[in-house]
Amino acid sequence: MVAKLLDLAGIERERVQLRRVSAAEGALFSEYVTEVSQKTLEMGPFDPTQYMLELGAVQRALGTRRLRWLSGMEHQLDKAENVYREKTDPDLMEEVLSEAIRSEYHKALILEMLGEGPLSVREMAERSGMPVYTVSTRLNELERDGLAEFNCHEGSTAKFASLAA
Amino acid sequence: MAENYEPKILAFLCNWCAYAGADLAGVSRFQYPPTLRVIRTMCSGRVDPLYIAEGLVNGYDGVFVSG
Amino acid sequence: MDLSKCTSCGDCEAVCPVELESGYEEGLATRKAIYKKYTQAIPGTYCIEKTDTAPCKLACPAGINVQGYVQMVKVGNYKRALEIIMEDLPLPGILGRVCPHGCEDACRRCSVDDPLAIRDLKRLAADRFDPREIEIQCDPERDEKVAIIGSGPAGLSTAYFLARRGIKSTIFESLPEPGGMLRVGIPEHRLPREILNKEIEIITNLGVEIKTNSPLGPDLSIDDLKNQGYKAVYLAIGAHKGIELGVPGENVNGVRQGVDFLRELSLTGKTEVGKKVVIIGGGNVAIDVARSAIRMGAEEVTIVYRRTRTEMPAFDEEIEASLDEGIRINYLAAPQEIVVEDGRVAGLRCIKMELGDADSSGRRSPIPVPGSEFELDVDQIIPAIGQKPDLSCLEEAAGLEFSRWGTIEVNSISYATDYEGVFAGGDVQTGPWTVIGAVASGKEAAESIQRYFDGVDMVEGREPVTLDDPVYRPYDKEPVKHRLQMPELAVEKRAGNFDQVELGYTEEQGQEEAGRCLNCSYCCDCELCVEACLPGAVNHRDQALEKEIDVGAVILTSGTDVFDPDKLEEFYLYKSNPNVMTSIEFERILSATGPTSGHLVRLSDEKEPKKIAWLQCVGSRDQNQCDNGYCSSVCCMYAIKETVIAQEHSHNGLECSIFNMDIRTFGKDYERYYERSKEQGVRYVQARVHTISEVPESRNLNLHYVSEAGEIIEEEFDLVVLSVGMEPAKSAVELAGDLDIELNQYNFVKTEDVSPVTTSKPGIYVAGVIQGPKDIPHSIMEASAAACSAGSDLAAARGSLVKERIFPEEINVVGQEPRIGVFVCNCGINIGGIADVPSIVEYAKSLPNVVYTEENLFSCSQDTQEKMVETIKEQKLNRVVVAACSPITHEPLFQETMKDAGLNPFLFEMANIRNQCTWVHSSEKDKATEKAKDLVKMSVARSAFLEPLDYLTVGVNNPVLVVGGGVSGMTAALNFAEQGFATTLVEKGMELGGSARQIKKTWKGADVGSYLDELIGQVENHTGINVMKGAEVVNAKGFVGNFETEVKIGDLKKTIRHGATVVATGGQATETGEHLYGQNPRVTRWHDLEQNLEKYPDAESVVFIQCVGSRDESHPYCSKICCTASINQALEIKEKNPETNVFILHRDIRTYGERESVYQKAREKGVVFIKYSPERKPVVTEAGDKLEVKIFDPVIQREMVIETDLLNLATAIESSANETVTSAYKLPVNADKFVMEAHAKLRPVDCATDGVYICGMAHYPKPLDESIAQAQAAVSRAINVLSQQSVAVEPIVSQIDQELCIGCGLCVESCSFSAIEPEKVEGKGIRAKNISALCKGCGVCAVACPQQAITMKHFNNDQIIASIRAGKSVA
Amino acid sequence: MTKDVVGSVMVVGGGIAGMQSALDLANSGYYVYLVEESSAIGGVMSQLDKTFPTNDCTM
Repeated sequence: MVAKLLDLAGIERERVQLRRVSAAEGALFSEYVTEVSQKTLEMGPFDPTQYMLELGAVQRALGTRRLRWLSGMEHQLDKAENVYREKTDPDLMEEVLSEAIRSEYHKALILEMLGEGPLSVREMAERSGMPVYTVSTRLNELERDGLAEFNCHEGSTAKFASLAA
Repeated sequence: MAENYEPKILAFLCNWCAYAGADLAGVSRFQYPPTLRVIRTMCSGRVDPLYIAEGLVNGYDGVFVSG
Repeated sequence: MDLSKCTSCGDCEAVCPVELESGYEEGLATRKAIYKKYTQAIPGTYCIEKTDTAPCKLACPAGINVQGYVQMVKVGNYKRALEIIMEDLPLPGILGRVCPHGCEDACRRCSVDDPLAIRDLKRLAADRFDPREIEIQCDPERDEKVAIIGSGPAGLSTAYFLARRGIKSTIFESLPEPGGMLRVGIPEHRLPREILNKEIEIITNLGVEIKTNSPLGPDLSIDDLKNQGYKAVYLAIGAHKGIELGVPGENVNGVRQGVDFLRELSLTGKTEVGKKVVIIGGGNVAIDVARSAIRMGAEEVTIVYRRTRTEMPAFDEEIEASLDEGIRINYLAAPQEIVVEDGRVAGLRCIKMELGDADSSGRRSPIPVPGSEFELDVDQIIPAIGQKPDLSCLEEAAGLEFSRWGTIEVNSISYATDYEGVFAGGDVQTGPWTVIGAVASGKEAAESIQRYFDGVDMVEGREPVTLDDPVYRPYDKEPVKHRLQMPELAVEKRAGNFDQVELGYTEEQGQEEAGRCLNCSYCCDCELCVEACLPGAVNHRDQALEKEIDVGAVILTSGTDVFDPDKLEEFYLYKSNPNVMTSIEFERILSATGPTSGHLVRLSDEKEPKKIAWLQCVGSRDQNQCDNGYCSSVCCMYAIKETVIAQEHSHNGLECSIFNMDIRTFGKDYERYYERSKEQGVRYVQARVHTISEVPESRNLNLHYVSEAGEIIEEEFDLVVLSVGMEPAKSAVELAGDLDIELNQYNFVKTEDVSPVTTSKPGIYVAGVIQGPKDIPHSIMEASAAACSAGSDLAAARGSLVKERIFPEEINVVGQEPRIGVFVCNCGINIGGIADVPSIVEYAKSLPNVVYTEENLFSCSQDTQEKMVETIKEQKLNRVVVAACSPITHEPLFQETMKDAGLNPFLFEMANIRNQCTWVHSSEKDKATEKAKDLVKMSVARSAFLEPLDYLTVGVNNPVLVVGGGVSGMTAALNFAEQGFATTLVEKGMELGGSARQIKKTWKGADVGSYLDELIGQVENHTGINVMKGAEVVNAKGFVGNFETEVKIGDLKKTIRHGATVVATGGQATETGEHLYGQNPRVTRWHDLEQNLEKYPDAESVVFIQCVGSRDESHPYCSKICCTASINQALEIKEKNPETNVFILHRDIRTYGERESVYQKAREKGVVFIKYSPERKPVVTEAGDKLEVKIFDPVIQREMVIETDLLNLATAIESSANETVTSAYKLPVNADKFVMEAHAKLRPVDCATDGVYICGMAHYPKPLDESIAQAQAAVSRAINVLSQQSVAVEPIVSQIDQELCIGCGLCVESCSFSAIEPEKVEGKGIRAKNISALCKGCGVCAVACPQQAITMKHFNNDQIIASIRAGKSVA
Repeated sequence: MTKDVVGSVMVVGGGIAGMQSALDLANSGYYVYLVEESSAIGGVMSQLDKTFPTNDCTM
């Protein structure tokens, strides 16, 4: 999940590494650290200031109840069967998960941008690089959830503001 | 990249497995680059994705979770 | 070693010179004399291996620590070598050249090849480092003065040792130059003058004054000296007077005493030498004179000696050198008369001698041969047949006694003469003897003189101590390596000059020769470790002390020895070929801490093996090569494990083959392990290798064996691993002998089936492999069982001797501003040597909330701990951060210190700047320091958020519930009741006994019937046991210490409150549809056969089929007890009627351990064993009133049909139905429906849920004795909990904020310890609730909770976020 | 002879069996003397790399 979010935010996914090490594999641990350090070295220093917006969005998305619920369920649906002894089909699960992550990330990005003050759809699209269409659909979802609302008119364009904390 | 640039990696090590493995690497003097900043957790399961994001926000060059 | 001080930093090991074979590494690697058994050893401190004083040191009159300085020469530390030598000898260079080296004759290396060149190594040390620069500690100066007469070795050494005791002395030397015999007795080619002068300076540098040309005599008598204020006089005038031949014509011109000849030569540099010279005598003086004469230009030099070469007292190398230099030796000849012509010597008439029997000195006395006179024409005769002291200067001394050889009589220990205050030593007291002897007497005299001045008895406590049979390091494995030849001056270069003949070793030669030292007493007392140890933990004065302890019971768990294949060398080539190793050695190769640090390579050529063969049953199941008839039970399993792990270690493919008779994987999950190894390509060859031959240059190994199909095959392998079995430990057998404990036929401790851990001696119990070969889970079960038996004997005195540690009242710090104390540790040089500790301490001062910082050398040592407690109190700290090693090893230690200081132990945080920083970044010092600073900053940030946590205590009520009334259940109930715990025994059936009721006898012959009746009797009328028959567990709730179980009898429901539960629901044999079972009355299973035997008394043949339903898809496990049971039944049949033909069709006969003897007996009695493979199972058909069994016999490779009257099937054993019990206590069950234990290996009796214990066949099929052992073990494990009033639970548990929680239940799902349960909270519906007793603190639930309503104590969000932020903000 | 019972036990041998019985007894309220011949407890098991059937490390 974190990897997908990082992709969306445009941050190299290899920056986050997971490894399995047992208490007896001292040598293996040192090999992994050397390998991870080398990879991170090649990726060069990571300047958070460039990704302030995206990272804010990642954090906000990770806080949403929907993604946390899904990550909790993911473990359970993979392993256990449901009442009818059926196991969820992994690809379907993958699909649902990616879709949820993408939508939550976009919504979070919008709320991040609106954090600094009301913006119009086109402004948001330019700032975030998201297609205008995506911005407006996500915006409707936010309005439905009561997290954003129409704020005012500036000339002919409508501005929206965030209601989220 | 400047040569003296030293990446800083935030590491979450599980107390029973990876942390003990790191200790054993120490006891046997296996050398590895000094890039890690280790936080000990009772289990790798404890590492909330929020902490990983927190790490990146704070400017770490990488996050390493080992269970 | 002082264990409280040692911090196991390893600095001592680095400097220790003594390399020894490491027993732990099975001799594949070396370790030092000061060592830690293995890196993670507990106690984690170093120890020194030392035995009795080495023979060389005992042989040396001066008692020099020879092994010590030899080791120093080996490592090139010449300064230290000299310090060791000069502890007992002031003249190293001199003795390094002229010493008779008695030590070399005592050197144990003589029996390996030849002795060590000890003297030459001493010389090398003195040559490489100037002895004068060794600073000698002297005691504070005293005012007494001592006069020493004679500056020979005795005088010089007395002066040296007196000076060291602060007593100044003056030496009066009659000759113009000091040195005594060293000056005038030993020619320069053996002892160059500058060496002598240099080493005399050592003594004069200590303030000793030498007055030459001042002989004792009329104008200088002993009394004069006394009047001049000398409080003691030491006579060391030596023995300078030559003894006359006593032959006519002796005082004619041309006859000159040897010592006078040498004295004049040494003092003046020249002396009168004839053309043809004869020297009489065989000692060193004679040789010195001869070799000097040759150098002075004598044409012909002959030595006349009345005995033979072997009796010559001179050194061998000296005699060799003189022969090289052209000196002729005339043995068995003695002078009779000197031929005189005009007043000068013209010849010497001698007479031949022959040797009679030995005289008092042990040397054979020469007897003249009448009529054998012969004449030598010579112009100079030099007698050198011995010396004696010139006592002329001592005439008037009243109190001196003289012996008949003209030497001074002294007390042999104190060297005091009868003349008050006068002592004597050296040749004047012993007669002509060795230089080292004189030095030794000087050392003793100095001790006596000091005691004399202090008025202390001079003799007391100084008797020489003799070692009767000393224990030394064995040298059987020592390779032969002959002594290095001492480089010598070429013979032709020696003529005409007195250059030193022996040139001395070079450094490389010295180190190589010193490397030959056998280190007889292991540690060489060089005390380098003492200097290297900063905390001063090394103490060489530790003596073995014997303590007497009276105890209530004893448990023997001293284990076994591994079979040593050396005995079968000619077959296994174990010793000769490096690529044949034992399985223990192979384990070391695989271990990350082993000699190859885990890389799978051959020790012989560092190459990765491609093909490895394991040979099973080495030293087990073997009656002809060695008398170990039993099976060692574990070799099959560990061999399979080694193949699996080896494949993991090899990078480019590895072919493993196991040569075996039967693969015995009978334990729980062992069969699956075996099947999985087959999938990973491990090859199992059913064959016994009969010869092993070595392939020449590659040193691989060719195994010759006969395949199942019958061809002879020769296959090459890179490595052969011998799966060695276990043998009773010799030490254990002796111990059992002393305690008169009965042993069985194989020398393991004898126990009965019904009391598996009780020995023949009441009060002494046994557990583990000392009782017989077994695997680790079984050993652990027996260990707990033994604890239970011992515990039940001493139940009355439970808790009487246990000491409780009381801590001061805890200060409440809630709400206080954090006042953090940072203690940064050097850990000797482990941290301090790499990271810049002072700058870390400085940096720590700058961190927020830090009010106190301190740097320690060793934070974990006892004294620093006490200091920390004081500091915490003084500075009123409420948080403590220690930057040192790993919390895993040291957090509990520091938490104790916190409690001592009245602080809650959880207000403590460690920064691991050793194991995970300095130790692993030792080459990048500055980066390591920077990383250490970051780690400290993170710990400080986290510590600010730490909150005090109290240990949760949960009350324990101690009645106990046992489910299942079989032998296991009854044994458990009985043991609980005997220890005073109220027990409820719930049995589903209407009578007790379980599956044991079907068994009549165990394989050892124990009568099960009577044992069962007696047990049932005891259980039913025991007041402490409430037996509930026909009762079933329906439901249960609660946790360890507080269970509530609902039991249903008929329709009556009872709830029982108890603290622990033992599940003993047992197991039973399954029915089967195979082999006409159920369709033909002649086909029975298990013990039903006994009925059929009565029904068909005239049955002529019986067939047993094993593994019916076991080891296949339906039950992919081995039921463990069927082989032994079937063979037992077969033996009974054969006993009743030897003619009946009995066949056992099997897939592997698994009579493990001592059961092998039963298999042995069955074969002897003619029972036919046929192996079948799962693909070609036996087929059973009816033939009239008989049965026909078709089977393919792999040995003869043909189908066979057996006609039989009766057929018995060994069907699989399943766990008896216990779903209600397992679900009631939430006990996980494995794929085969057996109850899962907490850990297959280390906690085989505890269940995953705390407070519930498993025993008997419900855990896994097992024989009666193992069930009983496991039942006792369950009791012991339960009592661990029940004996406490309350159970302290780790406070690191989850904490649920019920406001945020919406009761979604995700956390309940995610918790694998079922430590969270939904709870009805009125007004809010279902909310999650944590059961802290079961919570392990892993924190998975906190992450799973969408509401982020759960946080973990001691690892909550703020603490972690704070650490993350702190780690980065440093630029 | 009814001597009062001494509430301590001596376990001879510090291998896996010795350690387990010592732990059990100590937790059940008895004073335990664990006597080991070599300089560290652990016995032969400490020399092994991994153990069957779980393959986890012996340390």
